[in-house]
Amino acid sequence: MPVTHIKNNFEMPECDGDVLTVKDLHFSYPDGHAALHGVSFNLCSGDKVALVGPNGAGKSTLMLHLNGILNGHGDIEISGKPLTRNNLSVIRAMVGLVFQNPDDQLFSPTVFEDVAFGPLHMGLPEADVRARVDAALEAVRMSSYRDRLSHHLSVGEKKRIAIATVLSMNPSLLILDEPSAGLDPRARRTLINLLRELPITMLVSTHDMVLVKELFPRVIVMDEGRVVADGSTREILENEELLTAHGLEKP
Amino acid sequence: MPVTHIKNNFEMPECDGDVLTVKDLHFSYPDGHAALHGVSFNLCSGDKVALVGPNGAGKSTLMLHLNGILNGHGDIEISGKPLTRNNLSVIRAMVGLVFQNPDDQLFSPTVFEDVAFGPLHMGLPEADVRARVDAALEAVRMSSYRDRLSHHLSVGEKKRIAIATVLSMNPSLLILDEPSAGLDPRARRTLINLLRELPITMLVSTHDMVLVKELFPRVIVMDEGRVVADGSTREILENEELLTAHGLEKP
Amino acid sequence: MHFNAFDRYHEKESFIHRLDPRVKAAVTVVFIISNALLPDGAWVAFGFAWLVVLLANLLSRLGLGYTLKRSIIALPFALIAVTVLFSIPGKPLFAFHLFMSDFTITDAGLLRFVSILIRSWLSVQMAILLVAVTRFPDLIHALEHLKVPAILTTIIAFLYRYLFVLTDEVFRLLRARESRSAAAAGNRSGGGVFWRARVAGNMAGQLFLRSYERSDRIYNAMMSRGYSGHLYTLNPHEMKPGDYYVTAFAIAIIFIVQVLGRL
Amino acid sequence: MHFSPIPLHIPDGFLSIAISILCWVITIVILGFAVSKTNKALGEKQVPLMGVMSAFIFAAQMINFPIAGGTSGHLLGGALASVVLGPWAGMLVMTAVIAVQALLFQDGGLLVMGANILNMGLVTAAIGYGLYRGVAGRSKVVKLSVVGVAAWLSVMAGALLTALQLWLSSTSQLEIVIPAMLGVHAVIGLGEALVTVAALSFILQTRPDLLGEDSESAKGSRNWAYVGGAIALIVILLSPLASTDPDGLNRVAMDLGFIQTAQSGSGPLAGYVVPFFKSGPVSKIAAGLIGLLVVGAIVTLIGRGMKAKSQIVNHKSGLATPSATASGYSTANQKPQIKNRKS
Ligand SMILES: Nc1ncnc2c1ncn2[C@@H]1O[C@H](COP(=O)(O)OP(=O)(O)OP(=O)(O)O)[C@@H](O)[C@H]1O
Ligand SMILES: Nc1ncnc2c1ncn2[C@@H]1O[C@H](COP(=O)(O)OP(=O)(O)OP(=O)(O)O)[C@@H](O)[C@H]1O
Ligand SMILES: [Mg+2]
Ligand SMILES: [Mg+2]
Repeated sequence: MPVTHIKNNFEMPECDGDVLTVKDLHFSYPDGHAALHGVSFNLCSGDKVALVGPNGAGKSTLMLHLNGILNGHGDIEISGKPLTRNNLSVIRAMVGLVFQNPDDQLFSPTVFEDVAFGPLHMGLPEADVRARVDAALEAVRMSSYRDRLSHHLSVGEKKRIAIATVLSMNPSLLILDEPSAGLDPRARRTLINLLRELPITMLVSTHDMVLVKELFPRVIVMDEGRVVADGSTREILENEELLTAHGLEKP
Repeated sequence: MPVTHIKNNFEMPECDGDVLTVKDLHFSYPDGHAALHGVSFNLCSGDKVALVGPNGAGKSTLMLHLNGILNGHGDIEISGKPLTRNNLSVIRAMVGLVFQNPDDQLFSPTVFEDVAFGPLHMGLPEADVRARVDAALEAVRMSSYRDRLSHHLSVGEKKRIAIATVLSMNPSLLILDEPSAGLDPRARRTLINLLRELPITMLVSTHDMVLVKELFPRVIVMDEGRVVADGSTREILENEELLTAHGLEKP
Repeated sequence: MHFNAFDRYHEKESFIHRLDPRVKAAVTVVFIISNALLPDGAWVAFGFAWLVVLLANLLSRLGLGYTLKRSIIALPFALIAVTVLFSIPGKPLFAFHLFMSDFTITDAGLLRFVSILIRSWLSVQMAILLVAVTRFPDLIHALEHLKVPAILTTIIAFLYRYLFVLTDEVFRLLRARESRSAAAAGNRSGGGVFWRARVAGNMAGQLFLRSYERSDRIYNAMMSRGYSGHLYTLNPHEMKPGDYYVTAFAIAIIFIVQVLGRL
Repeated sequence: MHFSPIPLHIPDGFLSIAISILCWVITIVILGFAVSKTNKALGEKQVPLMGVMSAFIFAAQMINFPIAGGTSGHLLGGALASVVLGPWAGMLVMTAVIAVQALLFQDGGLLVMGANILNMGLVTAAIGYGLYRGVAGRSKVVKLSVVGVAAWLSVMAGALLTALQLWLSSTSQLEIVIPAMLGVHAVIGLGEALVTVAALSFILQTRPDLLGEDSESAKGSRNWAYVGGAIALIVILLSPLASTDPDGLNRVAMDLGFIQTAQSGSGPLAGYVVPFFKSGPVSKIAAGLIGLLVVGAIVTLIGRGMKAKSQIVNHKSGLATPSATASGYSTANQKPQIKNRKS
């Protein structure tokens, strides 16, 4: 289907201490499917940015690049450090990636083991690991769930634990792939409040335009492997032409 | 959590030729959890009704009763036929149940085989089976997908094929459990248009209040295993007290 | 399918629940070995061993009959041992004629048959008790401590975690198939047996692909959190004095069972 | 809920201790190979892949299909697992499944788990993979039909082994248990074959890359074809022989020294294990020695218990000292407060 690539004429946020810089990122899957065609953008400390776009736009693919799980052509810098094969493990500690399905993220039998997985694999001493687990569970308000079995949790609870599993690594950038999918309104509300409170830079992909409007001052719109708009949420949500061209809807 | 059971004071739709009657349905899961406490309602030919309510309200449980996969106490009649163990398989041909996750519904390698499962199981002759498959695919606008592999379709496409798998059984009542979950706005729009066009009585459970507002003249609200409201969408969506009491949000 | 239908752990407060899982696993295995070592017809020892099981039930606060009620699962297999009733020479107790052959139950045969059943039944009860008082993740840790190769214990941990997710998927698949298994009035429904088998195979194939792709996503999630081929776990268990004492006590009891069996 | 309607999971009590231990030894040796081979072959992805695959086998065993008269067929999975994952990984996956079935659901005993793993996990994987490997590079139809035969034979081999183990334990009579087990499993194996073939053809159709030239399953050694073929041949030759001429097998077993006193009633091999308790002065001495050993073990355990008590006290005070908070990764702009927590 033809897609109008509207030129991006929204004001770009200014910033000095960049948390993330992506420059001209290209990527094709092994089967030849080109999923990213030159993606560039910046994130600044404290930014909360929504990443929207239709199915297949390349949002998840982009996110998998930000901590080096996929490896395209182009430059990625996290807090000034270029992402290379050598500092992969340092970068992975700085970028916390939360996947869409919490069942894929919570692979250990108990909540404690899952939240401890990241710190343990960073090689921290036991006491630190325990402290970080406690702090991360505290941050998502799930301290009392420490010794629960993961499969006994509801979707909303699993989601929050999934966020804790990366918070325990003290990331400087939090990346969430469709966090509100499959939640009922009540659980969704809890999640929104949680994300609002967390004092971390975050990039969140979503189809949930209400979430975008409520939570994010800035939106990046992707379609067909390109960034087609990047600017203030208020302006972008007003631009119906842009939205419909990229399969989006006003909330 | 305490739930206010607001008395149902909305006008009930009148009808003569009932497609579905549910009377005082009770059900507890084997582990003792009582999921339905006396559910009653009617559907008339041509009705399109939304079933809403918070997680755990019992919507899915109710739907599983309507073609006899679960077996509670109470009376269910489909087009005047009582649902009993003896006429179970005939009832199943009349009630088409589409589950939330299309991957559960599509278990054959090709689209054709999946859509043909129902008619084949009914023991129809081959020519009939082919005719029905073609008609069902036509109805969901997917005729050209006949020989594709289901596994490689997008979620929205899978959803439409899943609907075709029950349409091919010529049901007189279509029941959909959260059809719009996980779809992006474009696919959701396509689905809404499809559901609007299908000339079949349908009962659709959903958390998507925009969908409810756009598509369904009538809403049934469930909470804690009970029908707490049943009436015209316009009136129910106006009643903020009712909505918030049952964890719902105005679209 | 509800989430905890598979859990065998029975939440209760008791010192047996709090024992180190290694102790519980080891004692269970020793008890089962002891049963296997008891000679046929050691009624006193069998009785004493059952008292031990009952006592363990009581001490775990599960109620006297907890394991008894759940122990019938081993019964169907008893069929396989029925032949010893007739095959061991001894004093004939009872004879009958069936399918053109004569069968004679001997006293020695009966003795052996009943002994086999009792051994099995005692062992099953102890195994039931083990998982009723030990959370499965703890049991996996116990296996780690008991030197089961890490690759196996991690596979088992993953199996336990995804058992619930994948059986849910299976139940939803089966449910979807069931809801479309209809009949048209007057037609012979159901399809041929080969077709039905193929549908089941397709479902297994579908489940395989979904599981395979899930393992990719899990691998991504693990890598994002620093995994690079080696798994580290915290060792949450430590033998306390009571654990040693209970082990000693249990071994003494089992030794008494053995002595009783040979008097 | 009972999840394995197959009479292959032997519970505790039905095998003599000698047979149980013998099977454990064989199983552990084979698994040892499997562990070292998969560590080399699969790399870091092996853990999630094999973990989820074992959950898959467990779950797939619940997919049933009605055959006739209220009976239904379903998958066991040994052949399928080894064909898609390769032989060694397939064995480990089946081992995990059988272990969880025994540990969590008491489906099969603990002492006899070695036998159950051998019968249902190792032999099935060896035949399944071996025959499949034997036709590597042939057409899809050939592959699928061979897999079908292999799946059927794998079930038959498991049944045959089970029957032999039961007989050697004096739990069943050979001339009854062999035809009974093989008869029942001939039908069960048919279900296994049909479902395995259908599942595999589904995978070949939708993700042929998973079974292609670079897949794990293609990398198994050519020798598997001989191993699988040999086991298959044994099953094919031994089954009819054993069912028509059990006396012959009895005689062989006797010649090999397996059967001492079938009359004694406590099992042919039981004779090796506890003979000295029955009578004679040697037995008295042996019993006394064992008694001493047990008492020694108990005393040691109590001693360790006391030692552990003092250690725990030390350990606790050790934890209370401020521990290292150094981390090379604390680049975060905000840090959750790190509290020291007593363990
Ligand atoms: N493993 C893969 N191999 C080949 N192509 C892939 C793979 N994963 C994704 N793609 C393709 O790459 C494109 C981008 O996919 P991606 O998952 O990044 O989209 P998305 O924006 O996250 O969509 P959604 O909103 O559905 O999550 C799609 O066309 C998709 O089909
Ligand atoms: N198999 C089961 N065993 C026991 N309890 C169950 C089972 N399935 C569902 N329940 C419980 O029954 C209640 C009703 O569940 P149901 O799935 O019908 O809710 P729902 O309205 O469909 O919710 P959702 O919006 O999340 O789909 C819930 O409390 C749920 O926990
Ligand atoms: Mg995505
Ligand atoms: Mg539901």
